[in-house]
Amino acid sequence: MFNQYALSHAALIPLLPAMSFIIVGFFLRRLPILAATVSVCMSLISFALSLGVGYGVIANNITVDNPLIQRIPWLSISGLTVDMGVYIDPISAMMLVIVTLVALMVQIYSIGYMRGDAGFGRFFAYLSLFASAMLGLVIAVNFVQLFVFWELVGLCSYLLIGYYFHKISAREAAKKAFITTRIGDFGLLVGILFLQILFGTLDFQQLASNVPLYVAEHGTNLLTIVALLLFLGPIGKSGQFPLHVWLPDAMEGPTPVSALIHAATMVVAGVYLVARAFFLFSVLPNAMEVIAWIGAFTACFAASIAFTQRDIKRILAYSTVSQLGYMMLALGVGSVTASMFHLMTHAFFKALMFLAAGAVLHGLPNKNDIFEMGGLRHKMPVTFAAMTIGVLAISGIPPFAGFFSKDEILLAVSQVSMPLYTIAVVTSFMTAFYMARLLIVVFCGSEKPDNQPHEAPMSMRIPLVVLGVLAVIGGYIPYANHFGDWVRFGSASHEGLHWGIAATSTVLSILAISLAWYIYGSGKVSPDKLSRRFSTLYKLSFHKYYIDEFYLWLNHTFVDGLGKILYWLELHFVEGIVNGIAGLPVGLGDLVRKSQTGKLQRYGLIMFGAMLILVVWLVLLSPLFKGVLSGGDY
Amino acid sequence: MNELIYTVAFYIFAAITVAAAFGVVTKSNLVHSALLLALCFIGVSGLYVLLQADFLAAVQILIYNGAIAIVFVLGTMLTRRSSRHGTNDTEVNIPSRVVTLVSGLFVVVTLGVIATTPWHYSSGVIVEDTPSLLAQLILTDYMVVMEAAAVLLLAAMIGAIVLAKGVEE
Amino acid sequence: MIGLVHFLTVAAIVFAIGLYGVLSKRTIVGILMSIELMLNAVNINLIAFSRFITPEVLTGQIFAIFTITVAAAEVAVGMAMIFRVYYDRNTVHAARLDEMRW
Amino acid sequence: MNIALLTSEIAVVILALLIIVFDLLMPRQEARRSLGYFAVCGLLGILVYTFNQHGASATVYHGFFVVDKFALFFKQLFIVATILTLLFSFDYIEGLTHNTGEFYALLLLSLVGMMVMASANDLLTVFVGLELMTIIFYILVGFDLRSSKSSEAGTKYLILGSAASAVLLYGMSWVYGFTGSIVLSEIAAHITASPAMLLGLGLMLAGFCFKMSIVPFHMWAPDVYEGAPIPVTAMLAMASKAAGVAVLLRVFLVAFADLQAYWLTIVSLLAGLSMIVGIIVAIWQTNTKRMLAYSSIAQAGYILSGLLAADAAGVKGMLFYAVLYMVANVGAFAVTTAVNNQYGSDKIDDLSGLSQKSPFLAVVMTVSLLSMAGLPPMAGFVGKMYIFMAITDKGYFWIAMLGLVMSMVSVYYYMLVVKVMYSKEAKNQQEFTASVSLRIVALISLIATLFIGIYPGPLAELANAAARSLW
Repeated sequence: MFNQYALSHAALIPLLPAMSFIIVGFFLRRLPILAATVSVCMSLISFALSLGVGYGVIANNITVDNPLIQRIPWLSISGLTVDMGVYIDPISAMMLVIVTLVALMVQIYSIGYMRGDAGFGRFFAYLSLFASAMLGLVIAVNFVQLFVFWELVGLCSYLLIGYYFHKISAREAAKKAFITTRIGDFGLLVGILFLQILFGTLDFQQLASNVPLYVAEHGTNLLTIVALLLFLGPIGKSGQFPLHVWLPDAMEGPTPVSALIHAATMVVAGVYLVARAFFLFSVLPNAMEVIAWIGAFTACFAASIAFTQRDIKRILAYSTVSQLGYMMLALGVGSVTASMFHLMTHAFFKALMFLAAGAVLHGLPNKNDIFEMGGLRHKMPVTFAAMTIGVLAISGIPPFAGFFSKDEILLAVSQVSMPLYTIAVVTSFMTAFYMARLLIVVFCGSEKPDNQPHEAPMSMRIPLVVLGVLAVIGGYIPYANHFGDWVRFGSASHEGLHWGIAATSTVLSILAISLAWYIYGSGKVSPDKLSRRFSTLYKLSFHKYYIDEFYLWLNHTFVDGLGKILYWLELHFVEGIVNGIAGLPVGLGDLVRKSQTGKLQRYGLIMFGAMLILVVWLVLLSPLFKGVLSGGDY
Repeated sequence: MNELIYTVAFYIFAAITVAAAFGVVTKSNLVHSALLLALCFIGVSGLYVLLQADFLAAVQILIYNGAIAIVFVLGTMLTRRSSRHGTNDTEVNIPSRVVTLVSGLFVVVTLGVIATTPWHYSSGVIVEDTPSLLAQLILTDYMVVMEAAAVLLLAAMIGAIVLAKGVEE
Repeated sequence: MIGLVHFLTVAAIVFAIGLYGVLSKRTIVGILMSIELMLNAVNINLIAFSRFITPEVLTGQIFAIFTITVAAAEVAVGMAMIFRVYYDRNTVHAARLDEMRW
Repeated sequence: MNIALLTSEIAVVILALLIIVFDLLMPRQEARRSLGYFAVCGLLGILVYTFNQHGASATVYHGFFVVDKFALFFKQLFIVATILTLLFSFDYIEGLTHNTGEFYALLLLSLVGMMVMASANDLLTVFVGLELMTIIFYILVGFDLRSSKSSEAGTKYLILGSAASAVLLYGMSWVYGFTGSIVLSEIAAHITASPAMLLGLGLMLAGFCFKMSIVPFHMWAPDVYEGAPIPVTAMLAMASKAAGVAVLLRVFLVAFADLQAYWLTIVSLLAGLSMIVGIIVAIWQTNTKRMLAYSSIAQAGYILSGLLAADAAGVKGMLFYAVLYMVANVGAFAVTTAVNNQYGSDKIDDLSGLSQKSPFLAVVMTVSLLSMAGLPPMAGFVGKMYIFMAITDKGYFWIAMLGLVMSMVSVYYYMLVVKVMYSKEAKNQQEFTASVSLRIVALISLIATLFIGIYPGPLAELANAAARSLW
């Protein structure tokens, strides 16, 4: 049957896009139509296979405890054996479906978005390479395979961010992304080396069985350090504080890339890694606590910055950072189910919002500032609908997808720690606020006279519709299929809706959206609108003044002020540190370079001086010499 | 050999060698340095005689004095200038104290090593007829090395000609 | 009694003098001469060891023969190189050879 | 004795002599390129023949000269490096000098020196092989008679190289004096940690480090690499360095293995310093050859760090790394040669716009540089992994960590070069031409780098067998 075929040939899922990369990259670069056709077809087959795998997982009862693993030896030399292979369990099957689906949608979308671009073929080649690398990462059987594809994904990201390489900002952003994530990757690699030393293997399955034994024998101190080193990789890749600085800048890439890589797939690789290595993290309470706090802080921090951003893609970027923080938080409190659930719904609605933003930018070329847009809902109804669904979903308004997953996370957090829960709820409130602000400012209000918006072409509308539907119903699918029974770590832990928490967050979100509407939609800025508002809110008597003032004050001093302060800190402090670390070798190199004077006798002096030190060192080490020096006899 | 003569001869040759070597690096006239270098080589060959390496002593005189020292003198002549004075000065732009320190420390360390190492002296018989034994060894055991050295001399010859000939205008 | 140690001492001193010369002479010719001094020190070492450590197999003397051969080749190439430098820049001062740096 | 074991060396010497003779007999114009092809064909034949020699290890003359898998591995590496270098530099050599015949002959004779070094099993053979290679390199570095940089580089290399040889030789004399032998296995039998022995060891280590351009004995390398003709720079970076590795391994692991406790710390410091200095200074370079020189210093540090494992796994990593380093350098130097043929200089700026003028060469350069940086899926990643895995097993975790940090930094400066190729406008719109043989070499380098990176198994097996034959 098809699902059996898909299961036994799951290796094809990453290989097909790889083939497409080779074909498109080397032969079809100058033939846009063929290039797009080949890429989309390969992605389609890949997606079909992924669905087959997903169905096969359920049909064959493959659970997280008995995964389906195929291996072929890659390096099998004495002392070290590394396999390449396919690791199928519900988590990876879910990831496969998400990645192939979003990749397929983005490729279809790009046909319209990139039409006429000189590098059309190259763009599709990169997209295919990325998809291939990401899928290879998802099905990794060990840390080495995971790391190889992890780096490859980073390279693709670099290439795609810098796609418009004639723009200085794009090149700088690409470089920044690359270097920043390398800092994290370095930690990851060191952690992997440590694991190899401690356990002699890097295979997930073997490690999973060895870790509890090790903990029972040696305790958790060393492993906690190892785990935190490993966690540096996700911090970089998934844009957690303080290595998140690359993600907003990464928006220099084409918008479909932002949707695919910097919202739905690559950035969640870090989350996926933690989930994949959860056998390690889950036994280390201290490491878990660090993950939870970093996640919570990132979520809150990024959301507060998003308040004051004016660039549509930057707002979305910060919201991505914030949502990734949410996922990390869920992992940190021990709920793989909630995290993966949110990962899935987030992929749907965030990709949807990015694509919608792309449609807006497509309709209004060279305009990024949301305050220069406005009133687009009449001219771009489909886009407006898509964005509305996305905003409602991310805000956690029932019955949209985000409501269920966010509720799941809040529930998990509330059972562990009250402070974290508070942060999460506040973040949820802020999220709803700034997303509503985005929606209202861009699509409502009056049209700007010099804008000539037009609706996106058909190829761009189809993905919007598909993702829009998923963002609406995405939350129910898991319920129908007992998501928590499949995607989990340890025993199943899917408890369904908790009404109290759901109600709290929903009410807060609605409040936040109303507030946003109040501030931005009802137009407090112009005096005549302000006076009209007085008449509509007449019945609220004098309190309305108080609230109004409070809101204004809140908006100006707190929201604006805090956001600006944090943004300033981010620009000058966090980035300063990251750039400083990057700049250190440069300065040091200049110093060392100056010793290269061109005078050969200086070179000789250094050489002989080093020789002397070396010789003295060695001779002094000699036991005989030591004996004589201390007055002994030989 | 009488032990006293041996001792005296050693000190004479050693003194010649060291003093001439010292002169080579301190004289400021290149021709003087070259001649002192030749003298130093003679002192060294004297030491070889004392070490019962008569063939090597002859080779030392023939090759070092007959060829290498002459090449130096010739080279000095070819890169001619009006006066020989100051042709072999000590460089002024180097930290001479550091250089002296490095060389001095090196001697100290080496002397310390010489003094503290327990040498495995051999009581074996000293070969009388060194040239024939050397010839035998070079053409049997050390043949690969000999061939390699032959190739080296050929290559050096070709290279020296190419470099010295200069550009064909 | 003159023994191995005395010869080694002479060799060490000559080697250090050569080392000093390499680092301090102004012209390339002077530097090359100093290198010859270092090689001669090595030869004294080798032959002294040959005499006192392995008198019956003469390994050290053979080693010394090859050292002399290599030294001769080095000097030949070295002098040719000095001609080239002199031809190019009309100087044989080592410190003037600093077109390439940093 | 078995003279057949020397066949490959003898064949290379004969090839060199034939080239000199043909050079005299043929009319000048025709001689030039045909001599190069003749050399390449001859070397290919010899390369094929060396595969014949794979078998049990055998020695000539009392174990002074040994032909084992280890020696053959390096000989084949040297021959391949020479062939590829010759192939990409025909045009360059023709423009370089009128003495093309001598150039080819000398290059082949230096190859003989390297091959002797790979097989050398006693200090004297090591020394003569080393000098054969080095003295010819002095000549070759100064071979560009039109350029004053070339003679400057030749002089610097000659003076410092001779001084380093004297140091090495002095060290050898101490080792010989203390142990009474120059054969490596006999030295190992008589070794104790006496002052004379350690003095000799230290001096020899300094001498070898000079040949491998390990910091702080590296000072000559940037200047010499910059001044030398490109094919010579390439050979210095690839083959000469690998030859240094070959003798270092044999001497330190066969003869000095018992004194590990004394030299391991020093080697780890030297390796660490080389990685740091090689990479952070490279960032500042504006000359491609000089940049590659610093990168080669860093790479030498990576290779040397494999010695810390002092076992077959570490040596396997080093051999593996030596090959992938050679392959990556071939690509980089081929592109440098092509650019030099175009503009007549080696500035990194000359690479600008290469992605538009010759996308293929730009890709080759990028892949080569990223491989040296150690980015998967290029070969460099696997090589670094082998070495670091081997040394972390022996507790040299900090070196592995340092290596990773530095490889991260090196990505930065390699990316600077890539950026120049991809995002700067070309200096002029002149058509870019590169000879077919150069393109073939570039393609070989590209395919080999990716192939080794994706499927390292076969080469790793080969390196493993070679490494095991040392014990």
